[in-house]
Amino acid sequence: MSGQAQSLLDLYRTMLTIRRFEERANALYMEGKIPSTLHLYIGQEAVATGVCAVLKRTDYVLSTHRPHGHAIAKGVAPRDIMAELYAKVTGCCKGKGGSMHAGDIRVGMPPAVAIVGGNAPIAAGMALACKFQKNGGVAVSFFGDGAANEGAVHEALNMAAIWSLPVVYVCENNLYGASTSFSTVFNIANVADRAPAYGIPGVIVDGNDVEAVREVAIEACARARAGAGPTLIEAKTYRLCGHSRSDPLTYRSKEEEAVWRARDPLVIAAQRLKERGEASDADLARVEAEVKAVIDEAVAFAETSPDPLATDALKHLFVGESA
Amino acid sequence: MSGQAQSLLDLYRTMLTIRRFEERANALYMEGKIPSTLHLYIGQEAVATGVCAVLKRTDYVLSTHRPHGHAIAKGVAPRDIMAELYAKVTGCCKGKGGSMHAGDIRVGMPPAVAIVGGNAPIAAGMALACKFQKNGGVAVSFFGDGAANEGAVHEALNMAAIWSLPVVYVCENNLYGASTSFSTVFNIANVADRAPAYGIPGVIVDGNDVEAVREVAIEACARARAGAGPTLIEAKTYRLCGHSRSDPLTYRSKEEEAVWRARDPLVIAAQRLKERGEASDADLARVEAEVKAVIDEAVAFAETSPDPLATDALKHLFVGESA
Amino acid sequence: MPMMSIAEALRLAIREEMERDPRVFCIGEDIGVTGGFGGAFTVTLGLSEQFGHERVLDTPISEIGLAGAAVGAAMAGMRPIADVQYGDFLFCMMDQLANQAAKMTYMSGGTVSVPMVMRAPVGSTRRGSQHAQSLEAFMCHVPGLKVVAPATAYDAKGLLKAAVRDDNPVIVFEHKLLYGSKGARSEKGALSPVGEVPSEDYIVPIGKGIVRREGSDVTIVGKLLTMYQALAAAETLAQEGISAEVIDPRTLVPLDKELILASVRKTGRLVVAEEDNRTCGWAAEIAAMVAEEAFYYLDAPIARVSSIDTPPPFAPVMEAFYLPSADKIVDAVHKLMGKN
Amino acid sequence: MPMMSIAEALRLAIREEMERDPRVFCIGEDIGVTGGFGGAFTVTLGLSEQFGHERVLDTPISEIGLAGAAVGAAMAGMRPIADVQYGDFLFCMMDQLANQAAKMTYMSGGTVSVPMVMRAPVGSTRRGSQHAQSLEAFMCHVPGLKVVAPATAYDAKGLLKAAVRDDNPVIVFEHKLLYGSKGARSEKGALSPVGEVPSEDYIVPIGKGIVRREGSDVTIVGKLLTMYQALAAAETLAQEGISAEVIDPRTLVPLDKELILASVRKTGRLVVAEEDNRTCGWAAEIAAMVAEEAFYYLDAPIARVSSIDTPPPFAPVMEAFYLPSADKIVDAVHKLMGKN
Ligand SMILES: Cc1ncc(C[n+]2csc(CCOP(=O)(O)OP(=O)(O)O)c2C)c(N)n1
Ligand SMILES: Cc1ncc(C[n+]2csc(CCOP(=O)(O)OP(=O)(O)O)c2C)c(N)n1
Ligand SMILES: [Mg+2]
Ligand SMILES: [Mg+2]
Repeated sequence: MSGQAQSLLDLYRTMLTIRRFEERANALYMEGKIPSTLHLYIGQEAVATGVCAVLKRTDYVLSTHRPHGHAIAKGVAPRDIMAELYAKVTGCCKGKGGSMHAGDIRVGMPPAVAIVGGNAPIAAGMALACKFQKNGGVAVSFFGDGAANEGAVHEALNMAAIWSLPVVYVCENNLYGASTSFSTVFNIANVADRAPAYGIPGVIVDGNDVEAVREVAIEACARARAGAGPTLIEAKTYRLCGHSRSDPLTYRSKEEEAVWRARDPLVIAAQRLKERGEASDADLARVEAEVKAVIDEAVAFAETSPDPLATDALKHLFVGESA
Repeated sequence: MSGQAQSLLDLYRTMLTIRRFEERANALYMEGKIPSTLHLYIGQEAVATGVCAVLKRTDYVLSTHRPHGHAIAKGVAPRDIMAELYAKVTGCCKGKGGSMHAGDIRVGMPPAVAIVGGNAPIAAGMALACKFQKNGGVAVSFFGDGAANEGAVHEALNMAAIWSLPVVYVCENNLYGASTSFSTVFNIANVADRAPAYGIPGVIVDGNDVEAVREVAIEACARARAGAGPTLIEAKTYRLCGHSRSDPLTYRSKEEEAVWRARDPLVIAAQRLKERGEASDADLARVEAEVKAVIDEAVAFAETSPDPLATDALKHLFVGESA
Repeated sequence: MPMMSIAEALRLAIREEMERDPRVFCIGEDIGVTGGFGGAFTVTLGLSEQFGHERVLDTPISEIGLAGAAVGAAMAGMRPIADVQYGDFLFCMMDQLANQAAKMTYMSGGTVSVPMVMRAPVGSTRRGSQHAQSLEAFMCHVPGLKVVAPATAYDAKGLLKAAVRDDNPVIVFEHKLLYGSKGARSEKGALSPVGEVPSEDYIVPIGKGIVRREGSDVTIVGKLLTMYQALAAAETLAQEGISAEVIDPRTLVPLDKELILASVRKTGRLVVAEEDNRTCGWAAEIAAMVAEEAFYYLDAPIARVSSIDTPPPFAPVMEAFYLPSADKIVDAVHKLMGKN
Repeated sequence: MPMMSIAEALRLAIREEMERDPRVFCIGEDIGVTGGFGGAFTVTLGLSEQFGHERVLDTPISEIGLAGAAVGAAMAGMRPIADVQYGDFLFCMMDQLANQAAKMTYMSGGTVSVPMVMRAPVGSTRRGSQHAQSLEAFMCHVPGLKVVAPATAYDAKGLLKAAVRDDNPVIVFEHKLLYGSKGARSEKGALSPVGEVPSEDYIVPIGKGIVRREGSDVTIVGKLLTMYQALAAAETLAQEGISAEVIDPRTLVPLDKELILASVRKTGRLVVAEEDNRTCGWAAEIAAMVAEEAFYYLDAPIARVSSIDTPPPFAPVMEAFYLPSADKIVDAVHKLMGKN
């Protein structure tokens, strides 16, 4: 899903893949097919998609408890993620990780870090490795508005800044950390307003506009690769779903939800595609069908995959051998 | 040592007490009388003195691995601190704490926190208690430039900001964290530049000018007591001594030291006293003699105090009893 | 007497303590938000409505900050009941607990007290490695902390109240599968041990264990969920004619050593069951203590039934292999009795 | 063969590994500053002059950040040797070690490796409660971490090299009183066990303990400083006609269980000495393991000689009471042998 030459229709396809994956996962969860909790990415698809569109396969993405969208955008196969949700041995973590730790290092995405804020210093470390190896690589840390108040994020932003690391910090400000609204835990208007505290650029972007996101990601990655250091991007977005499984969403208003639902990133992209004449309704329907096939196949794969053995629990504590 | 009506000569006396205490402690350490390491406050006296001059006895001060100056300024008896350095049972921590944990809760100073940055959230908590108790109290957290890069400080500043806690964060920027110079670990010019990241005022002050420090402390404490929230004060200063025992100081230049030695806070205050006609040479000599008597008495007290019993180690793990 | 789940009993205890003592307040993430969850497992649900958002204080996602705020508030005369959403996040605040809360009293020569409570849910519930750990051993290994682990609704109320009134920092471990939380926050596979909880004020003293079932052939020590597994195992064993005594220590620090020693002196055999990882776990301490203090009464090796030494795996089939169970306890007893 | 202190042996190991493998680098606070200390205990002194400041990377005072940077760099193909100034500060980075470093490989189904080293000085040296703790048990209790504890210069070089080459996260505990650091950073009361260190490349394999002294009446297990106390105790005991075998496990995880079990099977008695606090300490694990696996060979209770269950006190007289010692080990052996 990477490479900088993607059309808006390509981006739309990725976003739709995420959306349909999440919807299906939710339905399967309700059916009792998925043993874990789920944090869905519905509504935020433009962020992962816009950012990852700029990345190479060898670049790194560090994710959170809400990782399916980042994983799909970075190129983890939907079937491998779905199999992981199903706790199957064919899953991207062989059934060891589960939803909150989805990832596949073969496409540059290690297991997602479900400790809020915890991936920020790891991303700095991966970027440090890229700098050592002079391989032009970039690491991207996705984190939430809530995570920005973690000490780990502070320490990481400063280290990235002083060492001019090739890392991009992408804060997805969806206005809530679980049930806690942004304004109750910040005394400032924007997370990006913290960038000057580290002497790095802070950029605010409409997180529901995939092209706008890609635009700022292009610049941030270019900066990073040029050795000019990190950027803090704040993508203003909203989750159009509960925080985790069966969240009644009683802590936010229906009006607020309606405002954001009207700004659904898929709707925005679809409208723009049509306005610009880059896609017809038929084209969109075709994409829809293609995506459906991918998700169907993913579910079929997960359904038919074997469980791990019980004793597989003993495996993979350590890798390799010393010396 | 508290109360807002202190004259400059009073402030000078406190600073001199700290200076002479530290010099004597160092000499005693060299003689092998003090079993611990020592982090001396020489050169930074104006910060503790200027800030604590504004505090009431019941206000709280949270200190660091370099706590003697804060303790003296807050009103801990020099004899009790000296006895603690000597590991005597009469020490302010009964010999349990040592240099790095000096404090006396009877004057609002709990044991100093030797985990760099670790006192910041505790100060927020003490301020939270003052707010609950509506007692008009303030908590002051002293910390270093190095500490500002700890996650604990970030989390604390944000919590203090969003809850408008009556707390003052005083960063003593002495240009080094151990051997590490400020400019190598900050990508910004001032620690106070981080205040906007929390939506709170950041104030820079000449940390070697005790009256200037007191001025900003008055305003910050007034703000805090008025319920307007925390202030981040950055006091620019310098330690005119090693980081800890027997530091050869080979990581900083003699030129830099000379510049700061010329700005010795005691010299600045003494000159001003004389310029303004508030004290003659004879007055200063008298203060010097009075301070010497205090320190002599402190040493005599420490020397003649008994050691704790070995089995005292078993005491004070817990206090009180459950109801 | 009212019947209650553990979540309800904890909530009642908090409510009563907050009504009794204005110094008591709650602090944590998502604990008091209007329309919110009442903490990760509903324990504080409704309390902000009664006591207001100041006394049921929602924090940013800042574990160092929230722990430190609890430490500081306690030192300055308050009685915070702090809450970590999952026990796993105690690692984020270890410095504040192990270096600050636990040491302030000692370092001050007994002049400072830190009467705070930190509640932490533990246990593996199909959420993967970072939301499943049992951190009892880590906390028991920090001198200066008291540690309790209520397994029944009665004890949950009584121990939490005792913790709030204690002048020292107390960590309260709660098992996710025992809460009996209802609605959206209920847990698959939960036990829901509803029990009688007196409406009047009472405490369960910190430091007192309890014999949950008497027996004469083997002592099984279990806490939280493994206490129920021990009871189930005892039931199975009884059918084979093996009489197992089940001990629930309830408090881990300070430990009711004498209760365990007395039982082992009687039975001559000991199995310690816990959900924590085996190496350097809390069960090791019980085994070592008995190997030191009741050695001559032992007729057989001391067995530990714990989680295996890996992170908690996600897949249910591996998770079950990872975790202790009643069957594994029965097997361990069989081995000690020379059966197999 | 050159004679070296442990600080020198560690420095040599780092130098050789950095020369051998361009992926190896050092990261920590005050480790490479020109004119600085070379870390809190001189181990990295001079290395930035040879390798430059990029490969001997000074960090801000940010323990979460530095640990996380090591984790991330290791995951992306580097071999960081990270450094915490005092072991006590591991609490500040516990999440990165216990939740991230230790679990990445497992959570990824074995596809990600985290070949990082974290060096941590432990031991009480008259600096008070927050600069004195021994955190071995905390780290040994985290599945996914390997833990080593070299007590001699030979082992320091060999184990550190093995740790750097291991594909997994390895915590290296070093005792402040054993470094033999010179000059301004030397320590009062230090032992300075200078020893022969081959100039050629060698490793001491992770997971292999060693018998430091053979004996037949009692097994004493000691690590780091307590290994020397065990040797001194054995010497005293020998004069009384008691033959003590002293075992230095060298690696704590994975443990050389068989070495300890074989010794206990021979002697029938076990004393475990360590500087960590007693409750839930590492000694408890050794005791529990033996009580489970060599019970029928035991002639006496298993004794633990540890620090008492308080924070480390500052005053030397209390610190000595707090700490284990050769005398306390002798006393413990006397008790097991029925003397007093
Ligand atoms: C250190 C830590 N604290 C708390 C949690 C529990 N938790 C999981 S998600 C979440 C909210 C995160 O909010 P945000 O960072 O804004 O991300 P979002 O869920 O909105 O994507 C919380 C509190 C956690 N996983 N880790
Ligand atoms: C968490 C933690 N990390 C490292 C240290 C070791 N250490 C003690 S003092 C110090 C330097 C502190 O610098 P700064 O905050 O600027 O205070 P200063 O010493 O200049 O007063 C360091 C690194 C510590 N005590 N705590
Ligand atoms: Mg959010
Ligand atoms: Mg400094």
